[in-house]
Amino acid sequence: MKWVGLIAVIFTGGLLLSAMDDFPNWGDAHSPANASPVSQYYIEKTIEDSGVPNMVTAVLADYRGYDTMFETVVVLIAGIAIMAILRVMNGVPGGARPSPAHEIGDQHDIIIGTTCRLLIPVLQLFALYVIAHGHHSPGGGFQGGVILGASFILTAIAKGLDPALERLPEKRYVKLAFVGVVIYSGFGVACLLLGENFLDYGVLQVLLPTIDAAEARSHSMLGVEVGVAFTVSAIMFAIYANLASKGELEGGL
Amino acid sequence: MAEQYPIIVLLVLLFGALFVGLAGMADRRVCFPLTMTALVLAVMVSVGILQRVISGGVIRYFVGGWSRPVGIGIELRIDTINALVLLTITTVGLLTALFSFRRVQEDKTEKTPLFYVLYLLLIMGLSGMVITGDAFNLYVLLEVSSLTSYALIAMGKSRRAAVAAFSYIIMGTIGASFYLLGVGYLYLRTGTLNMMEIHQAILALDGPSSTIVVAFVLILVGLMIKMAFFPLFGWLPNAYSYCPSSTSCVVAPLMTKVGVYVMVRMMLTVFGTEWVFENLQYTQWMVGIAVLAILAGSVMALAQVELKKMFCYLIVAEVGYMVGGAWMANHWGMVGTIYHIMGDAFMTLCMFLAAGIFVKQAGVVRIDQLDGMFRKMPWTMAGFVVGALAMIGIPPTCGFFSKLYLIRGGMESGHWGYVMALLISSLVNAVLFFRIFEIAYFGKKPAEGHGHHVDHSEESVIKEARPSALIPLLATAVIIVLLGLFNSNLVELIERSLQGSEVIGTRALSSKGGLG
Amino acid sequence: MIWQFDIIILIFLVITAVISLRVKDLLAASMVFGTYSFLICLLWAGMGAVDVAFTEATVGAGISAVILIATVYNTRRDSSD
Amino acid sequence: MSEITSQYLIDHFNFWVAVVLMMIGLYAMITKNNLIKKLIGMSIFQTAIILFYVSAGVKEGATIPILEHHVAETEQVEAGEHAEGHSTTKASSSHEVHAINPDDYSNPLPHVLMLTAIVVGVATLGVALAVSQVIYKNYGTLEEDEILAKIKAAENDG
Amino acid sequence: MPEVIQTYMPLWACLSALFAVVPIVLLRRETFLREGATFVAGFVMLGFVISMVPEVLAGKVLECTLIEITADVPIKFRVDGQGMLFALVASSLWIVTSLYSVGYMRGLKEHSQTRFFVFFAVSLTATMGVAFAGNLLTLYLFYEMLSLATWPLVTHHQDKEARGGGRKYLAYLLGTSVGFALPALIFCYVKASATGLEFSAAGFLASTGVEGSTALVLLLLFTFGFSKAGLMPFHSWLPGAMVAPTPVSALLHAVAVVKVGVFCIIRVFTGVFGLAFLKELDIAIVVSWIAAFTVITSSLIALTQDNLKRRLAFSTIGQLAYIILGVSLLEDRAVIGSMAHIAMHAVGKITLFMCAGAIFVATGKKYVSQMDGLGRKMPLTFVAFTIGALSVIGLPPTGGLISKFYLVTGAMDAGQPLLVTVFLVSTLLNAAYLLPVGYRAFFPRDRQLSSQPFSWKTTAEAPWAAVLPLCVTSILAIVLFVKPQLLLKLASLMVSDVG
Repeated sequence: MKWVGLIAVIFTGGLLLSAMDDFPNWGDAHSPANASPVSQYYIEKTIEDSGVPNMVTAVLADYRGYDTMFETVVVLIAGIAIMAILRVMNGVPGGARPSPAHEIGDQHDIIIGTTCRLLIPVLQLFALYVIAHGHHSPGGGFQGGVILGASFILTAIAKGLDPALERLPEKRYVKLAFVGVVIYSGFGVACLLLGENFLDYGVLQVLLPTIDAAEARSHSMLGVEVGVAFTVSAIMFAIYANLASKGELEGGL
Repeated sequence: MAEQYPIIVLLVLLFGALFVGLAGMADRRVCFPLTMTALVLAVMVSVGILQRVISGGVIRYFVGGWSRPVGIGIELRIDTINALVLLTITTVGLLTALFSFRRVQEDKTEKTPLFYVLYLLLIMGLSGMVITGDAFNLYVLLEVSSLTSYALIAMGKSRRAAVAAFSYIIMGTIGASFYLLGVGYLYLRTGTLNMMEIHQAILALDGPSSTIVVAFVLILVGLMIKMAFFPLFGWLPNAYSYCPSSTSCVVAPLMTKVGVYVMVRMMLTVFGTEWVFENLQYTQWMVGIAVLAILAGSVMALAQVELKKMFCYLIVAEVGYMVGGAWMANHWGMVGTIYHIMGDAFMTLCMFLAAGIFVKQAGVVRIDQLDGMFRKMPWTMAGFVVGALAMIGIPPTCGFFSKLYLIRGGMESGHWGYVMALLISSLVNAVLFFRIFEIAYFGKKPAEGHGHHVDHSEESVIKEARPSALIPLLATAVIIVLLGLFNSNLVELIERSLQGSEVIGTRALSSKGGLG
Repeated sequence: MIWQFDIIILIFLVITAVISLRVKDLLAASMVFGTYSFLICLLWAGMGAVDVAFTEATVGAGISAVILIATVYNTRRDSSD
Repeated sequence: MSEITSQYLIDHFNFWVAVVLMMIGLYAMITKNNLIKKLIGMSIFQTAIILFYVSAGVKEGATIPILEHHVAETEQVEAGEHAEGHSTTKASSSHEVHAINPDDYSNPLPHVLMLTAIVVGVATLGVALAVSQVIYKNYGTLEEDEILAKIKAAENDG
Repeated sequence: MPEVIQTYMPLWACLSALFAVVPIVLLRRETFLREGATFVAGFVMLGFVISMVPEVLAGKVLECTLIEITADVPIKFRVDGQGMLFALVASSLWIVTSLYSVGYMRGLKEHSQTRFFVFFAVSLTATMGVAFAGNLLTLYLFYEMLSLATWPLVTHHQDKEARGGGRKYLAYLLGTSVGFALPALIFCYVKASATGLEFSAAGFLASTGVEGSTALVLLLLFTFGFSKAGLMPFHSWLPGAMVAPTPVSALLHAVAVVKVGVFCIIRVFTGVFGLAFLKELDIAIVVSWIAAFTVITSSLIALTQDNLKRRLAFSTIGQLAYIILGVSLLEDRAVIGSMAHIAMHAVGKITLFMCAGAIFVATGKKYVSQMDGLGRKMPLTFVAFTIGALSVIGLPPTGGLISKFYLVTGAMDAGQPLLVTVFLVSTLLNAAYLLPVGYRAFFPRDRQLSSQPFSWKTTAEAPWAAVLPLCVTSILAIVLFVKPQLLLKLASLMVSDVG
């Protein structure tokens, strides 16, 4: 196997490198990728189209929002998949062998506990900031959602899984995850129902007469980011909770 | 509403999954009706799409309305070939969902909603892959379908299911990553992700570009892993044979076929056949490997004692058929390949449905346990026989006609090795299936079976499958025959699509006519 | 970005990647993998891909490392390679 | 430094390292015996691909793809005026004043794509870890050779 | 060009047997009605066939195009003299055999009779389809259908021997058809799809410029591909398939299956290549010699067989080779002889098989050496046997003489004295292996047996349902000697059609 692997790797590496002299120079602003009308368009017209300074957010949630919707679905699938694979249901014991004795996390340290108590609210606040401020600074639904999920994970690490699950029980996080995707695709369907193509947020201005198309786009982007954050935070916690407890959702690390 | 069909077919499946997830958690009984509703709607919409494409030509749908400049948004692009494959996918999905009815409820009750969510998202991922016109979006949907299939396979009750799923994850990730890397290389050189735009950019390139060649090779290798092409098929037999029946019935017919379809799409639309066949001199190599794939798959299938494993190796051989056909640089080879994508999906479905029924009703895993099946389950066997005849290539099933077109392509382009391999594999299939028939037909001889009183005792032992399992099987058998009977209509559609302006850059496919 | 700095990070990246794959203790490997994620996140921030860097910092260095450790904790810590 | 080194090393150093990392990851995925190690290799492979993409979007001397605040504000005002005139038309009109020079900002598209890729990567990792926990539950080990040996033993028994 | 009539008659003729499957299955409990359904279907089919005879005799061609199943090539039926002759033989003998199988199956209390009759009917549909096929694809389609439909019949006994025989049967038939005939078919499709692969007197390959070794390979692929014709070296499925119940052997291995094989080969000669084109190519002589070899070898093997059915099987191989030899001579009279021999041999051989079956039903004896003196117990059977034997050998007063006469004169026309000798020698061999059976039955070597006085009261014939058909066919063999005109007219129609 080692030899097969080595040969495959050398062959693949050679293949990848063989095209290297055909590459544009590093940092070349006029390489086909950088100078293509597509990326020029994003840089020049984002503001005009939606007034969002962070082009990455604009491209993510608007121009290529279709991709992002499926990206959210991928996250959802990951959570559902882990539950489908690992979750021990029906009260059937998992049959897992007792794990070897570990030192980590067995005792809940007072220092860790206190730190977490101080940290977690800040973390959650920061997560909301990241979600909401994705238009103007790095961040958005994914990053914020992960941080939000991480705050629950931190709870679980510091206090054990059960207290964390009290705050975010299984039924709730599964629902949240689905609702997140519903929010995202709901924005798309709303556009569809108003007679435009899927995810064409501009048309949503008819719902709020005081705004124009660009603003409608901007607000819709925030909306879908919130949907993303719902799914991502719920699923990140779900992944951790299942993996840490071998699918039993008890005990944990 | 009709112009929104391309997105609606996906949304129906997506919302089906979401509702199953939300409502199914509360009440498990709504899962199945919701799933069926979503799939029936999806089939209806795909029929609508097909009609629209046939009458009105290519559908271009710009998600978010970002149509100009092309490539800033994501485009869904449906020509006749996509529409046919889309219809195949949704139909297979519907039939298998029906088949899964009791099974899932009996298997893992608590996980029923999860199963259906994953199932619908798998069908959605595959459908999305087929209709998208964006190279990166294809990757995302590829991952959607891969992740769901990993999970569905790992849900198998067999101890080995998890091991099989793990190696599938590793191989599948390598494949998908290669595809992603290939798209990256393409992007580096062309600056766009829209398939048509990439094609234009490749045409506009001055001089050969090693980046594009490497991109093509990477995408090809990635897809070869995904479609289990020789010699990268090691993950397939375990993954498909240890998963639950209702999973194998949807994964086995669709995953590899969609892989082949994406390869064909890459060759036709993204790179263009002129570039693929004239710039790269890979034709001989690829057809050669396809021959090896066919022979290896057939020989390995002969050596199997387990029913599902045998079918898995037959899939490997069938993938060889299609890759060889696509790479012959020949009109009829391509037509045969596209036709075979559809035909083989239903043939494989038929095989796995029958295998699922055998496992369920009679606990049959190995071929030699099949004795007396003709008497015990005549209807199941009837459906199975039709599928088997199609695999062998007996007219008027679709298997015969795809072989006819593929062999014609092979003869016209002078790939005699491929023609031979196809015939040998037909013979091997004949041996395989008649071995099964023989066992299933003879069974144990009735002790004193004389006169017509035997007829009564024969019926008393019938242990036929439930209608929810039988209907999909028989429907598949009917579809197999219908695909065969109406193959000229289908081929006409495919030809029109290949020759017309729908699929660009097919001029390099040598035209119809005499032997080359 | 200062290219020397860039190159140093790249070299460290390769080193951490190799270490995380060679260390026999899986917990240590997961930790080193977290370091790797952090380094690559720095690199991206340097290259102007702030959103990617942010995501990698939360997902790669955060969640990935945590779920790896969770799995290691639930299975075995030692490995043969 | 000679031209060749400059062309092959400096100009493409990121690509070089990306390829090296990819190969490290790929090699680990194929040859490592421990399933967790395989998955770490997988993650390295995926991040290396992301590195590759991001490197493709870099522009020398360009800044992050977020418009500076004052530029953004002036633009927004202009865009607002513009939108008042043609409230329904989208972006296709010619905008006379180009205060934004595309060369000043990194290419945002690869970043967007790679956000997706990162998320896909962690999703795959999570599923794979779940599967490996099931494997551990079934076979009591995560070493590939031991698992295969146990499978073979089970096959010989039954 | 002969006048063409569009009609669905050939389709109905073909499907009438298939429709019989439904009542047969539905009436599976009522054996009497079930068999009645078989008979009704038989007569309906014969009715359809006969109703088309006058038009065919008037030199018209009946056509019916179903769906265009692949690009350019439809599923098409076409009734000409050749097909009509074959259809007539097959459909009329089906009725006889049905009657016989009722007697046989009931006599032996066989199991799974419903299945037997179902597949029997399906086989007949396939046979009709081959007879009326209008193009090569349709021909191939029904050819394969026949192979599959007869497999359950061959393996009817479901024991080890049947399993082995069935395996061999399928291996040979499917192996050759997929391995040889299918590539040849696809080659034709590639070359001449514009002609729709339709059989025509001039041959659709004639205009495609196939020549030399390619043409020879193609011809051999077809000849061996349709291995139901039992040409050596692909003959050994035929003796193996004799494990089937005798009615199956009788109808399928004396009439339907093997004759479908030779009929296909004749179609290839006359419709695909065209006699004129073959003459021009000068390649058919290869087939002639293969056939000649088969004739002599199989006759010699038949001499050594003690099992009566096996002996008859080898005899069949020889007789089939006669037919192929005849058509490969490319002479008008030889071709007429070939076609006529299909009918003559069918009538003769079916008589012989039914006699063998009747003997088995009545006495359980399978071997020639056991049949000493049986003639006194079963006089009717053995008289019929002798008449059948005479017909197969080609002696008066039986129809076999006529077809053999045409074959021999055709060989002379072709200027092949060596082949004439082959015909004559094989006739002697035929006599040597067939006549002793009847002789020993009536004049046993054991004096004790022969000294017993004959009396009708001591006879122990098989059930009437088994004896009646063989009497009918033996009388038919004599009738065909006296009145062969219809057959000859149909056979020569096709030559004039060809010429």
